[in-house]
Amino acid sequence: MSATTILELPPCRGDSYLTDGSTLTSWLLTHDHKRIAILYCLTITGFFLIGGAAAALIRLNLLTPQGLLLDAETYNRTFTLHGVVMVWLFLVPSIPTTFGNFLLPLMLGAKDLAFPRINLLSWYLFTASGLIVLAGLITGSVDTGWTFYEPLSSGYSSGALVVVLFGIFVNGFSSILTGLNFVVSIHRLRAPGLTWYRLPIFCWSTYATSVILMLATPILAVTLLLVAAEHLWGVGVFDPTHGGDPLLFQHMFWFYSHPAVYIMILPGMGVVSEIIPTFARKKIFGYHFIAWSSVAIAVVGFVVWGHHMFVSGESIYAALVFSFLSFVVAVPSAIKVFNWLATLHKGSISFEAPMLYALGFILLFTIGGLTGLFLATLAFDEHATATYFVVAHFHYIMVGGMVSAYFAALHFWWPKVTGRLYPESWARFAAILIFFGFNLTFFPQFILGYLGMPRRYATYPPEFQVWNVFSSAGASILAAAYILPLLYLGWSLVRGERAPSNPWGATGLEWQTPSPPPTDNFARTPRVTRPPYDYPEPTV
Amino acid sequence: MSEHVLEKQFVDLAHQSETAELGIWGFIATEVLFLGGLFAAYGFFRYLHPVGVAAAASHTDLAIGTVNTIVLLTSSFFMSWSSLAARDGESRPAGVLMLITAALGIVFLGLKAIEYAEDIHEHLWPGPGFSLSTPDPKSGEVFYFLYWLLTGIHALHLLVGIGAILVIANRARRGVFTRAYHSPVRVVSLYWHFVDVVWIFLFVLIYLPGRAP
Amino acid sequence: MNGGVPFLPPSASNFAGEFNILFAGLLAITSAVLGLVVLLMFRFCAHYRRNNKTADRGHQTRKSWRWEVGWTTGSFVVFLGLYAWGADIYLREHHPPAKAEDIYVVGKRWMWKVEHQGGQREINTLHVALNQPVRLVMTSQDVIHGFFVPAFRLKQDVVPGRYVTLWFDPDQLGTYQLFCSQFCGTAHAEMGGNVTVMAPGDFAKWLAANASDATLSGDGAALFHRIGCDGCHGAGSTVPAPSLAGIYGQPVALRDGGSALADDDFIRGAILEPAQHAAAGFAPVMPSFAGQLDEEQVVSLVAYIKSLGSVPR
Amino acid sequence: MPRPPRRLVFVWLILLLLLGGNIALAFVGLSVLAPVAHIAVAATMAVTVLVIFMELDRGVSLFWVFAGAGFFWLALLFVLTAADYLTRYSFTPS
Repeated sequence: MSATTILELPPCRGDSYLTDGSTLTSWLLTHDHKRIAILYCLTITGFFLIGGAAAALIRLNLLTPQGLLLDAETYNRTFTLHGVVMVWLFLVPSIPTTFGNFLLPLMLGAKDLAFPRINLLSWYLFTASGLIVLAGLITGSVDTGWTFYEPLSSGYSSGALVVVLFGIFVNGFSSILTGLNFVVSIHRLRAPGLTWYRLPIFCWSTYATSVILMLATPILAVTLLLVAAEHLWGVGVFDPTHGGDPLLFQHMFWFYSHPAVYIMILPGMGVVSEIIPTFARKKIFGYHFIAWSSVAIAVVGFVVWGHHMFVSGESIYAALVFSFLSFVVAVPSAIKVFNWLATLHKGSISFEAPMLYALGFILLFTIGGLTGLFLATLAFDEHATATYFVVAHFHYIMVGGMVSAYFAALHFWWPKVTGRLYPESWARFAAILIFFGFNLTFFPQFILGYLGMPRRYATYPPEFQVWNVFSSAGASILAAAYILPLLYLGWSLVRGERAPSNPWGATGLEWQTPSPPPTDNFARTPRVTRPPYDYPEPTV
Repeated sequence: MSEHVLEKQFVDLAHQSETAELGIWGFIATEVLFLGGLFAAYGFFRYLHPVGVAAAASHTDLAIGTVNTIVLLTSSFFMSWSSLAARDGESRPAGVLMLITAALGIVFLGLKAIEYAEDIHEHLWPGPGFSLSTPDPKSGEVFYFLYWLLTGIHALHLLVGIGAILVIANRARRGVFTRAYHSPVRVVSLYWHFVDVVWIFLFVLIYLPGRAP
Repeated sequence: MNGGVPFLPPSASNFAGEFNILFAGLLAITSAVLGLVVLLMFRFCAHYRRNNKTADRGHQTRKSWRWEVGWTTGSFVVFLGLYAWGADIYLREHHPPAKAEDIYVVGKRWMWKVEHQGGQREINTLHVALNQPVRLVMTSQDVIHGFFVPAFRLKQDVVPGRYVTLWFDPDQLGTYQLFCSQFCGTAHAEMGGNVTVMAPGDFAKWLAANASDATLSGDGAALFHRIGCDGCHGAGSTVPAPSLAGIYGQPVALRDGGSALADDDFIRGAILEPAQHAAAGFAPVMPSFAGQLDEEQVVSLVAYIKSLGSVPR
Repeated sequence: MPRPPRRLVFVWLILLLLLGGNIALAFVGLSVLAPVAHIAVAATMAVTVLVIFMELDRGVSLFWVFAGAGFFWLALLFVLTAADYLTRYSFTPS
C-alpha cells in the first residue's frame, strides 16, 4: 500500500467527470454529485471572500477606540453582514455541500446520491438565497446582528429585514434538502459489505450533521417567518407590547443556532478523522467511540441551547439544567480529541499540509472547547457572555476549527477532485501561517472579553486598544494566509503535476478510483470486505 | 423516454421505491418541526395569556372549521384507497380516486376562502384596523396573527398537495402505475395525509378554545 | 487605565472575589488539559515521525475500552465539579438579601435612567453606598438591553415587557464602567456610563444634594390619583376593586384559578394587562394602561403600591 | 371501480367519531384540562392516520424511526422551553 506503486489510469482522460461535457449547461444542469460539489465550492468561496472582507473592515475599524473609518451604523451593518454571510453562506454549507457531496457517494461505493435532482435544486436554492441575502444586506440597512434578536429586529429595523429573512428562509430549504439527501443516501446506498461499522468516520459525522440540518433548520425557518410576519403586521408572538415574549424568540432561535454550531464543527471532525490515520499510517483509535460521539453530539447538542440565555431573564432553574447539559455535551468532544491523540501513538507520522492543518485543528478546537467549559459555568458566563470572550471562543471553534478543517480537506482531496497535485511547501507554509495568524487575531479577544469589552461595539474605551491592535495585526496575517492557498491552488490547476489515484496511500474507497473519478465513480460496484483505516501494523 | 426509469444509483425498482418513500418520511419529519415550531409559538403564548386567547378563539367560525375537518378526513380516506388501488396495479381507478381527493381539497380551500372573507369583514386581520370585543383584545390580536399564519401555511401546503395529486392523477389515468412501480402515489399520499394530520391539531387549537359556557 | 497593558478587570463587588477564584480554578484545570494535549501531540509527532526508524511501533493498543472509559469518566467528573461550582455562585447571585435597597432602572435607546427610592434621578450613572446591598429592578422601554458592570462580574439582560432584577454588594470605593451588553441598535456602544461606589457618609450627602420634590413613591401617589386609580382602588370607593394596602409580597388568588406572588413584576403586569392578572372575587373590569404610561411612570406606581405596606421578601 | 376496503371505511368512521367527541368536549367546560383533553384526542386521531392511512403498520421499521424523529425532536423543544416558562415567573397563570 505504498503511494508510488499504485499507478492507475492517467487522470485527464475522456471518462473523467471533469471532461464529461464541457458546455455551461453541462455544469449548470448536471446531476453529478461531483460537479454539484464543484459548483458549491465556487459559490461558497465567493461568499467567504465577501464575509472575509467584512471581517477585515471590522478589524480595521477597531484599531482605534473611536473607530477608524466607519460610523456606528455602518459598523453595525458590517458585522451583521459578516455574521449572516459567514454562518449561512459559508460555514453551514462549507464541508457538507462540497466534500460531503463529492465524497459521500464515493465513500459509500455508490454512483450518486439518492436524489440527484434534489441535490441540484439545493444548489440553486442556496445560490439564490445567497444573492437575496446579499441584496438585502447591501442595499438595505439591516443592523440587527446575525441573531435578529426581538424586538429589535421586527420593531426597529428597516424593510430590507424581510428580504434578508426570506433569503435565509430559502437557504434553510437548501440545508434541509441536502441533509435529507445525505441521510437517505447513507441508509440506502451503501455498497455490498459496507456495514455501518465499516463506514469511514467522515460518513458518520456527515450523517450526524445531516440529522441536525434536517431537524434544526425547520425551526429556524419558522422563527424567521414569525419575525418577518411580525415586522409586516406590527403584531406578533415576540412583541412585548402585545403581551408577547422576546425570550420565546431566543428559545426558538437557539434551538436551531446552537445545533448549527455542531453543523459547523462535526464535518470538520470527520475530515480530521480521515486525515490523522492516513498520515499516521495507523488504524484510528476507538473507532466506535469516535463514530458514536458524533451521534451523541448531534442529539445532546439539541438540548443545550439555553446556555446562550443565562443572563437573558430565563428561569434560573432552566439555566441550571442547561448548564449541566452543556457540560454533558462537552464529553463526546473530549473523547474525540483523546482518540485522535491516541491514534498518533505508535504511528508512522508524516507532515504533509493536510496533516499540519489537522494538527492545527486539534489544538485550536481544544482551546475553543476548553473555553466553552468556562462559558458553560454559570457564574463565569454571567460575566463573560456577550463580551469578546464569547467572540473569541466561537471563532476558535468555527474559524480555528472549521475553516482549518476545510483547508485540510481541500488539500487532502485536491488531487482526487482536480487530478492535480498542489505545491507542498507553499501549502505547509500557508498552514503554519494560518495557525499563527489565527492565534494572534483571536487570543487577545479572550483577554478583551475577560476585561469586559462587550461585543458588537463600534467604539470602545481607550484602555482596550492595546489588545484590539494585536488582534487587528493578527487579522492582517490571517487574511494573507487565507489568500495564499487560493493562489497556489489556482496555479496548480494549470501547472500542477498530474495526481495518481492514491497519492497518500490511503485506504478509503474514494482512493480506489482514478483521479479525477469517472462520472459513474466506479467501473464496477465495489464489494467491501475490510474495516476502514486498515493500515498494516508493523511487525515487531 | 420510458415513464419509469431506474436511476443509476439504485439496484432495482424496489430499492428505488423504498428510498423515495424513506425520503418523504424524512421530509415529513422536517415538516413536523416546521409546523411544530408554529405550534410552540402558539402554545407558549397561550400559556401566558390563556384568557385572552380563549376569548379570541371563540370568535372563529366553528361550523366551517368542523365541515372542513370532515372534508379533509374524507379526502384522506380516498387518498388511502387510491394508494391501495395503485399498489394492486389498478392505475386508472386509482387516478379517479385521486381526482376525488383533489376535489375535496379544493372544497376545503373554497370553504376556507369564505371563512377568510368573513374574518376580514369582522376586522380580524391584525394591524391598525383590527378590532375584537374581548376584555383582552391585544392577546386576541396575537391569536389572530397566529390564526392567519397557521391556516395560511396549511392552505399553502394543501395547494401544493392538490397540484402534486393532479400531476400523478394524470399519470395514473395513462395507466403508468403497476404492482412493481407505484412509488409516486405512495409519496404524494404520505404528504397528503401529513397535511391532514396538521389540520387535526390546527382545528383543536383554533376552533375549540373558549367554547364552554 | 494608567496606560499599561491591562490583564485583569477591577474587582468591586461581593461576587468579584469568588469569581476570581473560580476563574483561576477554570484556568488551572483547562491549562492542564491543554498542556496534556500539546505535550502528547508534540511527543508523539516527534517520536513517531515517519523517518524515525528506531521508534518502537509494535504492540499497539488494541483493547481500547479501558482508555475510553477512563477519559470519558475522567472528563465527566471534572465537568461535574465545575458545574456545581459555577451553579453555586450563580444561585447566590440570584437571591438578593432582604436588606437590599431597591433602585429602579429603565433602559431606553440609548441611555440608562435610574431612579432611587428617595426620588433622586440620574442618567447613565448609578451611585451606590459601600457595603449596602442593592437590588436593581429593571425594565426596558423599547428593545432588550444588557446591564453589565465588569468590576462587579455581573450582567443582566433588561427585557421590555417585564421586570428583571440584579443584586450586588459593592465592596470597593471607586468609579466603574457600566456597559450595555445586549446589542440594541445604532448607538449601542455609547449606551454606557459609570457606577460610583461611595462611602456611606458621602452617599448620604449625594442623596441630599440630588433630592427632588417628591420621593419615587410620592410621584407614584400623585400619578395614582391623577390617572384615576384611586377611583376604584381608593378608600371609600363604591366600585368593587381589591384594596392594594399591604398587598406587596403577598400571595394573590387569581380569578382564573391560579395564584401569584404580588412582586414588582406582577404589579406591573396588573397595571398594563389587568385582564390577565384579575384577582379572584372581582369582576375583570379594569381597563389596561398599556400605551398610556411609560415605564418610568409604571415604576413610580409600583413603588407607591409597595410603599402601602409590605412584608419582608 | 373496486369496493372500498372495509378497514379504511372503519378507520374513517372512527376518525369522524373522535372528531365529534372532541367538539363535544369543548362545550363541557373542563377549564384547565380542556387543552390537554383536546390535544390527547387529536393525537389519537393523528396516530390513527399515521398508522393506518400512512401505513406505518406495513412499512419497514426505519419509517417509524424517521416519523418518530420529527416528533421526538419537537418534544425536546417543547419540554425544555416549558422548563423555562413553568419556573420563570413568580405567578402561575392557572
